[in-house]
Amino acid sequence: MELNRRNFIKFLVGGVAGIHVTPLPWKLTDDSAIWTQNWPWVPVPPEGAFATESTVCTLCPGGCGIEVRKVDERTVKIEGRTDYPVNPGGPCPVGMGGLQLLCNEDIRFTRPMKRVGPRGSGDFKDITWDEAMEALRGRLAGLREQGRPEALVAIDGSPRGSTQALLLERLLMSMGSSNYTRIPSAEDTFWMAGILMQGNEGPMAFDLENADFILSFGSGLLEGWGAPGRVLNAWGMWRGEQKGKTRIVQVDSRASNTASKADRWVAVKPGTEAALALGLAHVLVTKNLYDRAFVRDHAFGFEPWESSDGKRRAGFKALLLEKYAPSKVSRMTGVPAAEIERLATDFARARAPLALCGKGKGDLNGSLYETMAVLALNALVGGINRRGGVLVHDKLPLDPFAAVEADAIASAGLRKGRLDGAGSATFPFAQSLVNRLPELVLKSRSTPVDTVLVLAANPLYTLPGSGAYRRMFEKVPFIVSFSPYRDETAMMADLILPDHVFLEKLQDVVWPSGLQYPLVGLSRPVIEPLYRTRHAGDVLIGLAKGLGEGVADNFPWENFEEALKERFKGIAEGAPGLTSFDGSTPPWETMASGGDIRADYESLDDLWEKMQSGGLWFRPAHAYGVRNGLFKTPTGRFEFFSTQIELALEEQSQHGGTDEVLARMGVSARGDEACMPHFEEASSGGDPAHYPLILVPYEMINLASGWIPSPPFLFKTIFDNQLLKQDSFVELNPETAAKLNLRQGQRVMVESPAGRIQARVSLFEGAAPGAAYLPLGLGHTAYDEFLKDKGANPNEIIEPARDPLSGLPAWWNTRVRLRRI
Amino acid sequence: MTPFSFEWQWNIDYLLFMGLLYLALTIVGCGVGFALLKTVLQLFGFMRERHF
Amino acid sequence: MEKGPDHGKHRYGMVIDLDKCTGCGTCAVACAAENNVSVRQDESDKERSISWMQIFKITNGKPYPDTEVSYFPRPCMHCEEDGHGHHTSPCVTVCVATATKLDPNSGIVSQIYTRCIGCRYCQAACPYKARYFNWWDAYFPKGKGLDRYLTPEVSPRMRGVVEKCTFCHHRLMRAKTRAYAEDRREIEEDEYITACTEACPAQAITFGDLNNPKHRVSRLAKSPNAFRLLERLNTKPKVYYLSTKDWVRKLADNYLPDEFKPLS
Amino acid sequence: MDSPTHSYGVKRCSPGVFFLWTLPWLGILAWGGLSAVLCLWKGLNQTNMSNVFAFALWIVFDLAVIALGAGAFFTGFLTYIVGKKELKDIINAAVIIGFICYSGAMAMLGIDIGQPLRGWFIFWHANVHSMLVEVSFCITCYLMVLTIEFIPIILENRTLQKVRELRLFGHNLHEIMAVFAATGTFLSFFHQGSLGGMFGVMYARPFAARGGFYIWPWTFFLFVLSAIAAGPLFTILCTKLTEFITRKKLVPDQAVQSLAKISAWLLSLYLVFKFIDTLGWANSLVPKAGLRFMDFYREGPYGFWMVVAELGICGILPAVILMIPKVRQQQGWLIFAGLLTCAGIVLNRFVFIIVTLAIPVMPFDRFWSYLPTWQEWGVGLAVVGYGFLLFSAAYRYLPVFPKEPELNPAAD
Repeated sequence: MELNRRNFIKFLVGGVAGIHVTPLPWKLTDDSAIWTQNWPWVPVPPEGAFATESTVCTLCPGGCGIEVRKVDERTVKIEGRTDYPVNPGGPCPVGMGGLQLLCNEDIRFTRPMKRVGPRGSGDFKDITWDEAMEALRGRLAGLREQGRPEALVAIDGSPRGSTQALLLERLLMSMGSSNYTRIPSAEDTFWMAGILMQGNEGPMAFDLENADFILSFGSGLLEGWGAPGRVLNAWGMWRGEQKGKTRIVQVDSRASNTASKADRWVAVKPGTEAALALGLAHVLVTKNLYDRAFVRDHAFGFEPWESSDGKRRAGFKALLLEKYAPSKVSRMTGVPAAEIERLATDFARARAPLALCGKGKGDLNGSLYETMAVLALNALVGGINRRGGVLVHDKLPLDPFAAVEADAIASAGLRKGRLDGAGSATFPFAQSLVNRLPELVLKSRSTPVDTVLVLAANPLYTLPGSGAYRRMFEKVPFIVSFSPYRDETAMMADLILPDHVFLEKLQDVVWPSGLQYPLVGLSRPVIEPLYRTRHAGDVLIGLAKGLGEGVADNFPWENFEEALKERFKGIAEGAPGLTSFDGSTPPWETMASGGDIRADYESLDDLWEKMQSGGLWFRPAHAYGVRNGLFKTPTGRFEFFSTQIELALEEQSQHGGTDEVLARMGVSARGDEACMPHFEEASSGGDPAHYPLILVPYEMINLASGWIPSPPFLFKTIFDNQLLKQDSFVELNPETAAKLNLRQGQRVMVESPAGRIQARVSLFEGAAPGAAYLPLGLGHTAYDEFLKDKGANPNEIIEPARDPLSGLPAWWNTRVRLRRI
Repeated sequence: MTPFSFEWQWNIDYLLFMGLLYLALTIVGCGVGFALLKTVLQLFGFMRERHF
Repeated sequence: MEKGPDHGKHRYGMVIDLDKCTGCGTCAVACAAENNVSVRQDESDKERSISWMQIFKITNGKPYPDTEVSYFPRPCMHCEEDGHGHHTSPCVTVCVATATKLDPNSGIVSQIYTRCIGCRYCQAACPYKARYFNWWDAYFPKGKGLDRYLTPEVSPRMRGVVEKCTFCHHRLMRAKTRAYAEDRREIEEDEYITACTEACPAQAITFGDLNNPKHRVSRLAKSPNAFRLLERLNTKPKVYYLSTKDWVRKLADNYLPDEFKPLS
Repeated sequence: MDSPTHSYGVKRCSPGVFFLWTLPWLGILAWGGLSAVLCLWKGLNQTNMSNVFAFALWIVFDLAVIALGAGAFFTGFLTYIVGKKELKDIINAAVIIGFICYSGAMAMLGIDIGQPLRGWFIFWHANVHSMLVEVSFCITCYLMVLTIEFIPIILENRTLQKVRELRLFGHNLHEIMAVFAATGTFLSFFHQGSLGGMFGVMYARPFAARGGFYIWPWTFFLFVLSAIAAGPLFTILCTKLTEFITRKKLVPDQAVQSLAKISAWLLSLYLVFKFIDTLGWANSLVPKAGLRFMDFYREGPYGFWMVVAELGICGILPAVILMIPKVRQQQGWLIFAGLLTCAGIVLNRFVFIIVTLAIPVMPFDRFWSYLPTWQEWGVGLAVVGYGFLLFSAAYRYLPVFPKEPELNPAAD
């Protein structure tokens, strides 16, 4: 057939028609649809055998029990545990999303590394563990050879009293350095207040579930305070079975979740909570509503007394009467006097009133005097060691290791004392002051710090005035990070010795924060380490052994697990407790049984074995009402007037007047007042004329705190008036915004004397007029696409001020101004 | 969808809807078929062509 | 069609106590983790991000210091037939490819991702915004390791299809399989609960069979404090809310002036 | 080979000029092609559509062109079934415009769905209760009918006429056109209606929801009415535009006036029903949902002005103009009224799609705004470009306007 145009068209038309009567087009249509259902780039999770394993979450100091669902060797889901007494149900959102902190190679270090690029560039080179250990060992050995072991500094964020923390401190001591510093938290403030007023070193234990009137001074019960799994569950109970039986009053400057969901919200000016607490105390006194028996029999410094030097001392009652009348407190706090009176009456008339402190999540240290004021309020209603009150505990008999035997080099180093001045005349009650490190390093020409070990901490991000830490780290010759995460601080490190993350790591969880009975959880690994990481505890022990005689002798254990087990000796021998919980009756219901608990284990080995399966040891018993011999203060009583502060001041008065000492401590009160809970006006470097607003950083339960990054899942729960693309929002009262001529969504520069960050304006009726609220937990400059450059970190502009007396950072007294951009 | 599909339900909705659809398709099909057939018949001379 | 809403054997439903709800977001995270919902780099693009259990924040609008906030956690409402044979769930009625169906035996509105053609008519029809379109392929980049935590019980979605809360249907399957293995034909109340129910630390969510008078949900749903979202539109949601606060209750539906009846 | 330019005794421009004329349209098509490829390759994230605006610009375009393309079926109905012979002079144009609108809409829909390769699931796994299934079935079938109606016109091309088989087939198809017109009318009626039904059945969206008759909400009938009112006017506008561009008279006034008159009546009828519907809706469905009529008109830019624009300026005004014979006989007024009517119909579709979605139903939800991306405009405008190209080609190569030689006697 001739191939001309006509035939060609015929052929074409015939072909097209022909193909359609074959199955081909139908088959292709079908196949292409099937292809879309099996796109190779859509992951297909492998099947496998399902199993669940229980452990304890260590993402915050709350330590909730969690159950991990596994498919073969993959962890696929985290659930709450019902056989763990802390949280009879679900954990918080951070714990729930925890798997994203395990399976993300972009935010984790998968192997040891050493820095090759400039500091902060994140330019690292893979090395072997042997090389890494040798690099650090060599550095430390060098310091000892040079006779300056004190130039080794540790910054530790591991929970207070955890074995890992003890090992790190021990390494420093054995080396010859006292410069072990910790990231401060509310636990530190509680510890100090406990020492000063009760003389006990045990943690602050709030018998929340047994209280019937909870007066929270800014404690973010719904923002992640304490063990979130415990508190949120209690909340459900208060609003459920116990509806109407427990009243919750929230003192807060902002309509936070807790404030909104509480039975009553008492709106105070930011930073005046202590004044309100004292105002309430005043009403209790004037209306004769306080527990006279407790004050008479178990307290010191309330009524006037005559001291040994024959001076007449006015005491706490006089202070209350003089300075904290409702009318005066009303002016300080903005709370109407009538409301103060009514609140005090309600509080005192309750069967089991409980005043709470520890702002926000309790991850940030609070004001010491404020904590003391709240504790004093509890004492006035007789709430100390009463059911539903603040329980007084001694330290757990978790064996501290044998005392460090310092060799000659170490002894010489230890004699040089602490760089940060903690425990010194100016900071007599502080154990460590990491916030003083930058000034110490930056002010001297040759830095006194040679090597910094950073464990479970990200000071560059979590501490106020983070710019100073960056400058400090730029100056320190050698930085070692144990962080499993590529965080801001690790980016500055010279050597990375990556730790396991929580589901891969054996850890002890000592006394979840705020819990009313002693409990130690055992967080067991539920999965083999995914990457070439190593347990920081093992690394510390290995390092000590590598440093040879003198240091190694203090580390007799083969590995971390051995050291951990040794600590339970005291518990096995001296503290009867239980190692399993069946979930039927919550411990706080049965605690009243006093000390009548029979241990369900016989020996250390037995205890250890049982803890492997149950994952906990706890002692659900408390001797309520016992006050005799309870307080270990110099007077043996609960001290409204802290004789230890007085003593510290007296000791120093030889070196200068008491006033001078107080000024150095940052205390504005003078004389006896400084020894008692009182209200200190926030002092800021910012001039109110130039910086009209007070900056209030706030915490959110759906953002991780501290050094832990937020699992990306959480961003699904962040509203777009909290974070929009790269901008976080500064919350302003609409009235305040109107005065500043700012509208919703407008971009502003938030400027403080310490720096500036960019944010957008969010108008919120629930924000206190005159205050600017910024969320903590955003604004990372490290990590991956999920976290990096998302919002602003208020720490960058918080002035590195000091809390009076405690010397720890002050978080809530920075002044700012907003500039439209 | 045909009455043989697994989603098919023997109720009035399906009968009406699909019935009308298939009816429309049949009419259109028959129309085209008719025109085609007629053309073929005309081409082979079985039918007379109409001239315009 | 003639079946009323009570005709199926089971009608799984949910009761969310807003007085207990603290807005913490654990339910939303648990849901995303349970159901392999992917997280995108920018989750602040709320118009396109996926959260089967979405939390809405509400405020009473009063000036300081009388301001109050509260939250509406919003899963899929698993709407039902109206009982008069007029219509079934808003989305099921409109789905072109029968990719979403109301299961008469469980009352669950299912979603078949491999069937969905992505026309998004269901999204337009749903007043609760409970349906989410995959504007992108699920985000699990190779080499990042994020796909390590995916559960095989729920298949990750490809782009171009709609997804939504399924009341953790796979958990129902799981419970049934277990029951059958133990030679039981019925499952107990606590054997099948959704991931959000299990996760809620305040125990604000209750889940169960509304048809079973022994289940807590059927009792709670009859509480004088119970109400549903946009109930007046006759969508017959199987998700109930409880609240004693009138300002919260009032925001659950539209009311003409003076129409809203306060509790007290 | 003869140049088609000289076919049928009519004059056409030179190939060069024609080529230049097609350039802008080809440009738009290239833009649209690129957009389409991006959307198919990378997914619908290329658009600004969202979970709030599940339907957006493309669906507005779709519904608009389908409504405007209704001229084809309705003119066909009038010509072949009712027997209005004078409309034979415009029916070809109407069919081609209809074909353009429907094929364009189908192509756009193919890009609009998230899984185009599964598009056929609509037919295979049909949910017969879905209005969109009714739409899809009817549009697809009707596009087939339109193609069949278009074929004889194509076959009348002078070159193709030389092929006996094709010529015969064309004639034979043409002879039974009434059958196709009838089927087309049936299909069209249902899909125009079910397009409206799509919105009326969304009973949980009080702004769009309507009561109705049997399974069909009132929007079903309103969409049919509005489409057959506006469609013929759009056909008239297109022919007027062609006349303007070619500077020739192509359609006898009688045909145009006949269509315009029918449109006027239909538009008026539509408006009456639309007002009844709006009043009824505002006084039953809206208060039943706990809302007031004006509640819908305080979100973002969508105020009461839309009602005034849609029903007043683009409704009553053109209806009045068209109803007065003396006025509609003046070309300027006719075009003006046609434009207004078409704009009104597009606005109506816009309101049902975009405003419905933009207004939050949950009291605690908020208003969202939407602006299309260049990819969305690209695909949308490609239909316009394609329309101009196809119609120009048809005009050039096919006897679209049978009366053209008569109205424009050759100069020579």
